[in-house]
Amino acid sequence: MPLPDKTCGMEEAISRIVDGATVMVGGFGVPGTPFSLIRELVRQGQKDLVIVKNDANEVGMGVDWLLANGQVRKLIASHIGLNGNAVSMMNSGKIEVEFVPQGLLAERIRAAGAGLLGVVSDIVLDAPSASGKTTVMVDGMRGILEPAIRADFALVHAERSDRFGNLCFAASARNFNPLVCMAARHTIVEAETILPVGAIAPETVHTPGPFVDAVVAIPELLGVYGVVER
Amino acid sequence: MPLPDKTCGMEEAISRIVDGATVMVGGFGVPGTPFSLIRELVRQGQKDLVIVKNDANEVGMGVDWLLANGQVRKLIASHIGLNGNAVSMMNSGKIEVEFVPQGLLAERIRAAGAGLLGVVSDIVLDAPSASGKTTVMVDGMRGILEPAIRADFALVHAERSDRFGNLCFAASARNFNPLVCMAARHTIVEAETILPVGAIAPETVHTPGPFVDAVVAIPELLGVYGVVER
Amino acid sequence: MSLNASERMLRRAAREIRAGMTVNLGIGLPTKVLAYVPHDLPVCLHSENGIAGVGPVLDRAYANRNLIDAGGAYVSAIDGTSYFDSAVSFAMVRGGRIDLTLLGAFEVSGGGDLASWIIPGKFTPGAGGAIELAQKARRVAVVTTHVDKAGRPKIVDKCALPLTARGHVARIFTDMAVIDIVPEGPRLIELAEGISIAEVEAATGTRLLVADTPLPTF
Amino acid sequence: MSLNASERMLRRAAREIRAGMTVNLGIGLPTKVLAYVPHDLPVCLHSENGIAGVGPVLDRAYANRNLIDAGGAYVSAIDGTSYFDSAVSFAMVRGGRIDLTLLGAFEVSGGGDLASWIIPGKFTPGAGGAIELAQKARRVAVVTTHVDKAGRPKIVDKCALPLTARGHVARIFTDMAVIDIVPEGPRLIELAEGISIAEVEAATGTRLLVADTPLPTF
Repeated sequence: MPLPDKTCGMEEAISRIVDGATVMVGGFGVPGTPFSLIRELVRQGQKDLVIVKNDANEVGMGVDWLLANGQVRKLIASHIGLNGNAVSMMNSGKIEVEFVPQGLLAERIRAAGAGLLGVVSDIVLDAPSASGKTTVMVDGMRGILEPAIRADFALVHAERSDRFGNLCFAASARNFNPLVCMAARHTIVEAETILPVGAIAPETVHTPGPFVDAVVAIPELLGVYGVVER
Repeated sequence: MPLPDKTCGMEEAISRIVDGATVMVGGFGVPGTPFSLIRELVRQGQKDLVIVKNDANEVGMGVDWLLANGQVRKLIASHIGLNGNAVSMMNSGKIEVEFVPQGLLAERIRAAGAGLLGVVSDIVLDAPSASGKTTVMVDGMRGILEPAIRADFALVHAERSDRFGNLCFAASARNFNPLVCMAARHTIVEAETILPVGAIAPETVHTPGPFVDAVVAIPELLGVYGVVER
Repeated sequence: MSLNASERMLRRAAREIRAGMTVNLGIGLPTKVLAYVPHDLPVCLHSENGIAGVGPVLDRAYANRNLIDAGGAYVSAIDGTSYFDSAVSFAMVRGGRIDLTLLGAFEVSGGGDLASWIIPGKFTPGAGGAIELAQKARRVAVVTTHVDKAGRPKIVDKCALPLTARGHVARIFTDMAVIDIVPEGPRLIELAEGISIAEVEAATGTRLLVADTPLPTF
Repeated sequence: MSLNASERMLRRAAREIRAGMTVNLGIGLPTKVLAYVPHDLPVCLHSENGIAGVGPVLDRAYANRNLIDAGGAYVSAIDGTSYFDSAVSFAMVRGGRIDLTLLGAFEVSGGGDLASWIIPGKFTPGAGGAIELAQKARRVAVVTTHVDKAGRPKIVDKCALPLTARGHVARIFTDMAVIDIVPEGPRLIELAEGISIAEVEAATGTRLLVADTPLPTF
């Protein structure tokens, strides 16, 4: 039996996203950020989105396009220090921002992907947002209950995908991408190269196809994917 | 800066294991079971071990050698149906067996590896052993607290390792190996091939070197590693 | 169970597998369903130990010592196969990425309860992966003989054995019938050729809902 | 801080990095320590976004667009580098596989508390990975100027800012001194060349333990 073909047009894939959806976005800084999918989401203009991403990219890039276009109601992130716009919008109340330490963000996203309700950690966040957390005892140790972070959609950038959605990520562009693939109800992948099924060696697959719903070709590798000049 | 060299003699590596230790063992059936490390552990004869492994192998193989040699006090496993000796020893009270559903076993081992106290799942085990579990509410859903399963040592079989301990596993021999690598305080790997550092492409590493403490060469690939004739 | 009846059950169960699905087949009868799935149907088979895109079982002479499925069969890779660790494999299961699982059963209740993993005092091998599959696959169907070797019904009012999953079975395929579990109870929806409703009712340990209209056969 | 004093601080801090360690270096001064580590010392550098075996920073002209460290620098691969996802990366951190982290600081207390991630109302970029590193690395050392730009002590009795980690700092390297956090409090263990104990005490916002015997200099 052949494996299913999940290739899909960019416009159709993004059109599945509805107003008010929670959308997870891969990437840490530039590497692994699905700029082309985000650009299409800006073009289509879905509103009131909750965006879950490690960072808010930089001004004039990626998540910042969504912020500038007024499409984001809330941002769940670990660090937005490289995007002054995002910090300003947070401070002026234009967007809500929930900060989660980076590894806990990764783990809470993964927990959703693993069908768990949450994880118990002993990482203490010294911030007002941490005061409402539930504590539990596990084997005589006090831990903090960290709920899974789920999403309706995930937007992912892969270096290579086969038509079934087996994914390979380049270098540090892997980061949150395999995790958001798992955690969303519907995962949309943009790939720099789309290969026939069978072209990726089974041992070298980073994200297995069953976690992927749509594979979209990138029409052109925009300049924003390149090395950032500062 | 070069990466550290973790190659180590078989006898020395296993001699670090002390009586009463909790030892996690990779493998699902034959693939990925570190038979050579287990054989050395049998030769050295450490006692009162708690073994954590998906299964008990089959009679005359791997974990069964430890059982037959009276080295095991307790076995934490998901399924021991292919080893009649293990079932008999359990029924006659010669060993204690704790059953954990397979995916929860994997997840609780991984939780230890991720430095978590535990995870919260909604998988219900209809067995007397499940009655003592703590339930917690997460985002309005009732979940069951599943504590992390930690170990003092992990025994791992890799197809390839470089001298730093970057590991690659063959096909379905991956199974629990990457998880036990993470969860033990001290991880000992037997590798079919030990390569110079730099011989494994960075994107293709399954278990990164920092999770590994000792890399041991296999003197010969015993027959037990082969296809099982039934 | 005649060979013919068994074959028809498997062929009927195979129609449960649809294009695009990721499917996990339990050991025993469910695995045998595979022979009746069209060869060109795009489907991804999952194995709990960490394989997506499981290929055909190989003869021992051609087997890869490192490639078995969760039942211990020496399987093969196909175009697009991937391997992953057991935590990722069950993330797929619990995370809702298994569209369908076909499982065997000791008992199934009219409410969709499944008992398949333990017979206290007799068969106590451990849970393996069945519990998570039965509780978390998006759709759970059972493939089983209608009665056990002693002729006792396997579809019962209430399971006597410890449960694998409570209320998750959506459909039961047997050598006599196809039964859907609906909110009102177990509903007889198809009959094996040559089997009457009365015969099914006599071989079933719980009261079946039966439509007034004629039932399709398989 | 004179260039010379800064260099000596970095050179001294570099001696904290020993053969065989897996090490994570925070952005800023800690990263600069690297220039003073012997080139042949076997050490594995970790970056939070998912790299073990981080290689040298590259000039933009030679940069790989897909290879940055957690500080956004374009780094390189070396023999034995591996890449992994962010959950695995922090499994390494929380699971105790980072032997040492060197971190910057806004404030460090005599009890080993560290404040480094937020200045309420002024600097609120989010926690990033610092909190988990500071709470979970096997050994945490701080590299910082002894006083801030306004000349105020950074080593204090009690941190005024929200904490990154409570009581986890084991050692502080500054341009004036090396201070160990021991159960009895902060202990002055080394002096920068040309700096007196009295000068260190005057620049420190908490009482230091000082041995009667002469202190080594660096």
